Amino acid sequence: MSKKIGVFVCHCGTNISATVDVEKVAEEAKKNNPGVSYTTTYKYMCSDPGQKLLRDKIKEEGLDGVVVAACSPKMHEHTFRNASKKAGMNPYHVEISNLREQCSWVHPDKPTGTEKSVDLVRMMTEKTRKDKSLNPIKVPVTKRALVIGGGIAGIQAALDIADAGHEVIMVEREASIGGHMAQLSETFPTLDCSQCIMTPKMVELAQNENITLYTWSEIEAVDGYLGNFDVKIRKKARSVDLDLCTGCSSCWQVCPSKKIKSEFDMGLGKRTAIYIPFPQAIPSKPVLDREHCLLFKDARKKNIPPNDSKVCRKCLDICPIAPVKAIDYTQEDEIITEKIGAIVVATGYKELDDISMYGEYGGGKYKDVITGLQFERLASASGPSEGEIQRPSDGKVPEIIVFIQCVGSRDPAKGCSYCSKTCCMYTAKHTMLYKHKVHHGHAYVFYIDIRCPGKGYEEFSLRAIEEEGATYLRGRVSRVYKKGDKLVVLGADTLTGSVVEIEADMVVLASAMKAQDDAEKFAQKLSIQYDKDKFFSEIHPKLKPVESSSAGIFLAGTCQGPKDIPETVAQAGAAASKVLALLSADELEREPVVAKVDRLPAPIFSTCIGCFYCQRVCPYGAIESEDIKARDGSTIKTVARVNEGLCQGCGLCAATCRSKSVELAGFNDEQVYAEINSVEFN
Amino acid sequence: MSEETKKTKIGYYPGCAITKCSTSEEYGTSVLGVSRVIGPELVEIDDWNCCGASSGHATNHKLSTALSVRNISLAEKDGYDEVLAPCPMCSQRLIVSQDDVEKDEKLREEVEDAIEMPISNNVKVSNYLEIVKNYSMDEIAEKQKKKPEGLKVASYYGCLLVRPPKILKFDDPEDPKTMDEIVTAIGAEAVDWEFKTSCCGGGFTLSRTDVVVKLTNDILEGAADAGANAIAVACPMCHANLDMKQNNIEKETGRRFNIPIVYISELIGLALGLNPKDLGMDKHFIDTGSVINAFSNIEK
Amino acid sequence: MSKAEAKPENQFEPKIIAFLCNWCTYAGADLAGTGRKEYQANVRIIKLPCTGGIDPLFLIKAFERGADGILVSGCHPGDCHYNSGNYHARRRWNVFRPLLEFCGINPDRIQFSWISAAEGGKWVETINGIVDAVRELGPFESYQKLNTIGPETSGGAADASSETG
Amino acid sequence: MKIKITTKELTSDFAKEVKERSGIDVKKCYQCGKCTAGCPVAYEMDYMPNQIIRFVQIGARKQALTSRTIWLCASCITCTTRCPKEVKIAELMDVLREMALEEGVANPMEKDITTFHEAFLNSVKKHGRISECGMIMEYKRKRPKAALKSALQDLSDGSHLMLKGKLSLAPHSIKGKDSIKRIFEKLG
Repeated sequence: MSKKIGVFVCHCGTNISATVDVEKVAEEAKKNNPGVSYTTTYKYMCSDPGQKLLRDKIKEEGLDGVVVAACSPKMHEHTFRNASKKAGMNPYHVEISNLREQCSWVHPDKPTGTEKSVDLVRMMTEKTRKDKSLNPIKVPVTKRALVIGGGIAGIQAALDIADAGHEVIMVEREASIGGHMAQLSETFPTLDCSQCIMTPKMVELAQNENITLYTWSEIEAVDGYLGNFDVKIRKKARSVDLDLCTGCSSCWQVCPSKKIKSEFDMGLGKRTAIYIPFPQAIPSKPVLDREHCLLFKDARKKNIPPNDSKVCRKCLDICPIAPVKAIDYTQEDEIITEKIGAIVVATGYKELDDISMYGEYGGGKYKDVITGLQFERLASASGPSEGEIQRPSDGKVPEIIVFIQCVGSRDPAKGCSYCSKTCCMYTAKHTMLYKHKVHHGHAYVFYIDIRCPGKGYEEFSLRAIEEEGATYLRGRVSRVYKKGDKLVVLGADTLTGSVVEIEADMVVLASAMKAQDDAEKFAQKLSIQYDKDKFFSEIHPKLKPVESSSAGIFLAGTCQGPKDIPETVAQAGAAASKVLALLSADELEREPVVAKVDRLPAPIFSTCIGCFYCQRVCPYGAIESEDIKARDGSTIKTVARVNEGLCQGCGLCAATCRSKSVELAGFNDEQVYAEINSVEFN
Repeated sequence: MSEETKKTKIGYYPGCAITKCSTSEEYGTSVLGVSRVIGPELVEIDDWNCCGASSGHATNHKLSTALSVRNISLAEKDGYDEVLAPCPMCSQRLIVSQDDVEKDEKLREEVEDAIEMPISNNVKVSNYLEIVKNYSMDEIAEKQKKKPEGLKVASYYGCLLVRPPKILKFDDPEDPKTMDEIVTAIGAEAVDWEFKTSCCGGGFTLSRTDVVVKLTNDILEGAADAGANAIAVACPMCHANLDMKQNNIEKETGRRFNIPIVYISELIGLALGLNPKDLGMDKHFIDTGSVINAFSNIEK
Repeated sequence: MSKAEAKPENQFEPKIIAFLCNWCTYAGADLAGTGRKEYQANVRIIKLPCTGGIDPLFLIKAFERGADGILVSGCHPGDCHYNSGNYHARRRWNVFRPLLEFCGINPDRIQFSWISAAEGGKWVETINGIVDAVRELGPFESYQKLNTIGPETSGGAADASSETG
Repeated sequence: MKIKITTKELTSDFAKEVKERSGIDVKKCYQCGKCTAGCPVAYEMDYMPNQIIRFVQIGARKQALTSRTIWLCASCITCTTRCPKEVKIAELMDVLREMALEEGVANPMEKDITTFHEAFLNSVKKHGRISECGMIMEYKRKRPKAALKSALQDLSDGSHLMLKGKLSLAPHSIKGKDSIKRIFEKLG
């Protein structure tokens, strides 16, 4: 019965061995512990020869339990379990002692680190002693993917998956797909028109038969697990029947509310209440903005159903569709449920647009202090000024324009501590767009560092300086204030050690890329992790860059952190390939870390008393009730049973159970007590 | 009721600059005069000392902290839980010193040893604008007798009322509004301008007059460009620099601003119908007649 | 106290058992390591999938075995990998704390905290905080005394080694 | 200017010394220059505020402590308020001034300013409060040139002040003078 346990202590080069006496740890593991029949140390346990050593020793020494004292189990638990499996041992008899992340890297004093390591190894040895053989659970896979977000990341991922022959559901919360990329005027470092490369992809997506598109829709809830998600989608009331509407444009042409700030134009342009966000929108069918629509305003004021209001029905009246009009004021939100196998999250970023926090720059106070994305709209041929660079305040062409980099970025005091990565490049681009349109104008850029480590990027930013004549000043701006119709910019040039005062006509703030306002809530809906800046976390920064912390949910684009278009597209492709790998299997294996209610021989059958407290606490509805029946069909007792397919292995039921009838595989009471008991106390 | 009255008795720390017979006595006179009409009741802290001002913190941090904290401990001893220091140099030094000893145990011990009193830090130190806003806005509306006509006031806050913002926690450091609200409340026009919190040169009045002349020139120009015909202040140093240096500026640049610089307390006093002379308005360098004459009785 | 300052001789070094959830705090502790953030070495971690799966008896057991302090740490409210596990843990803790007090155990010996996978710094602060606090309280002796009177309940090779300690 | 770095020149870590003394961590500064950009007195300084921080960062002790800049800082705290890295720059100037005085290396070009501070604190030491006349007289006695420079202005300012009864000749002394003296003895 007593196990033969092998302990393998890894040096990790010198990462562990520099501050932990690995030989002593191996030696101590054996001392006073008859269960440990073999110990060794090795330079790199995770290397091929290291894994071979493990396999060989399992066979030679007849080990039926293994402790690898190495890095965090999050790094290589899987590696060592696989290796053991190859050697014919059940992989769930392998435990990892975390000597690197939680010991050698944080305790530089060698005796201290060694003493702790000895403890850590002993804890895992004792746990291993109680390990039981487990087998992976097989689950079927729904061969359909969900892509959340219809920006360039989502579009790329959806197309890649659909082109490989799988069904894709795309959910976009705005009225059209396209995201931020559709708003950009030109793109760096090639200066090709953003919409020219974007719109064909949008059309391709709309026409792809494998893709179902839900715009003006949001994710309501995600349940289930890898391969078998149940996703509830809220189709927000659009007031327009997409099947009937032909996008003829009559309705938004007659709409009398014409002065609503256009979100797509970053508040610089105007739109109607029934509108399409931009001419190339997909679908090219309008949405009715109920907040601003006169009819709905009137209905709210009078507290009557919108259909009873007679204030304005111009859009409905003019709609040429017959016999049933495409406009429907009574439409309500609709919830639809889809079965999904894998999910790509591509929800994008939000530009720091609340620049009022930069009072020293007159943010939010002066109309001619604008953000980078606003400048994109100004420079865009489809923008509010049809591509002419004009001051929002009076339409004047600015002769001196000042760009301030790192607004919100690299600013732990007010904004975010990180670098937004794209601003150096887009500011260089902005100076060029400006110089191309205003030949006699002067562009000044205040920067702290110029960061452009991409292909062709360095050359691009130098072109702005050397060929296009932008003047770069190394320093930050402290204050922008109004003097007559000029904006006085008070900055520094640290290279000459002087204060620089520029009387400018317009100021552009290269504002930071931030996580979406509701990123936190959204992450909680999907049970995925996010970082301190509310960007979604990948599980390994280098080796698993598109995997979220929840199996089957992948990340693409700027929802994971600031990045530019090429990087976004590459990541979207990577996420798509991960989805495809998943969908290519008919069955998936899942970690067998699930709960189980005990079953015993008659006459006890189970120690479960049928209180079903476990059912109340289970977040997944995985606890069912089972009638244990006598031969005559009469019920002897009703007890709890865990549905392995639904159980996610949190252990809530086990901790709640009063009769100790539920155990969580891999973390049962015996194992935990063994760990506690093995700690050496004073 | 009793709790409320207890709350409105506030320890008064005038500081050196605004006591009787000092350079800026009219600030103190008007603050006290106004408080007699609209409250809250101000009682001078017994035996207060100089906070050390800029010379203190510029050359000796511990000394400066001890000098400031001694006054807070005195106020505590007298049983006040709030202290008004109308001079922002004083209020800022007091609050920052409070914060310093709060965060630095060692410093606290040294200071306690030096001032021979315990520090408990339960006293809230307030500037004059805070006191007016928190206690007297309704009273002003109730007891106002006069209203100004055509008075356009640029509210000038200077440095020490708002900076450092993380410690002082008073108003928006880039675009404060409290004084503008008071100005508006008494019926004058608060002009929006750009130099609300620009530095006037502060303590360099004597030692680097040239710096003060340049900085005050910028501020006065900003106020004039915004169309102000008076500048309201709540700081004796701002007042001294803006009021006294207009002559020097004229000598150097040839431009004569002739903008009266008035304390916000004087403006409130005028609105309450107090005698301008009792408010000390005859003690200014730039004649305040235009401001005084802008006020006339409210017809009831 | 926290960093590599010279330790006074014979300073009491408490042993703290930390029950961590796999997703947030355990990953946060890993992140502290990746960032090479130094902290005191008095903590032994027991990893579970979720703080909601911690049976209060685990904590009692740890005290009984001689732990001087205990840390329970999981995901921030709303961030639980299992949606609601940490809320259950919090509720259990609210009931458990008065029970501890009732038993005569100073509740300061147990800390409950939220540390996310991104908060390596907070992990270090929390550990140094609890180690300093428990060091101040001194060794936890009541249960050990009890343990020597009553019959030996726990088994395993660890007992043999604990005699040497 | 040349900054020489040898083991002899740089025996101590200046930045660390400053941090231990004041808690101000200049290593956090990434030299964006926002402090300089917003400094109202920068135009008069021999080194820009960000350069002073740089001196401390790289251990150029002499350059930092002998600069005129530290004396010209008006303590308006605009720099600290706007610093994106929350470096307390204005407060750093206080520390450097203190150190310069302790080491006797304060820049002689700004003697007007140091003498003013001295005269101011002497008055506080004597009376517990400021005696303006006494202070101004001490200042003028010690800095006759400065006095001469602004003699004209004094005539207009000072006499005007006295005329209006605002400049008192008698010192304002407090009861607890002795306790103030003891504070100066312990910390001065």
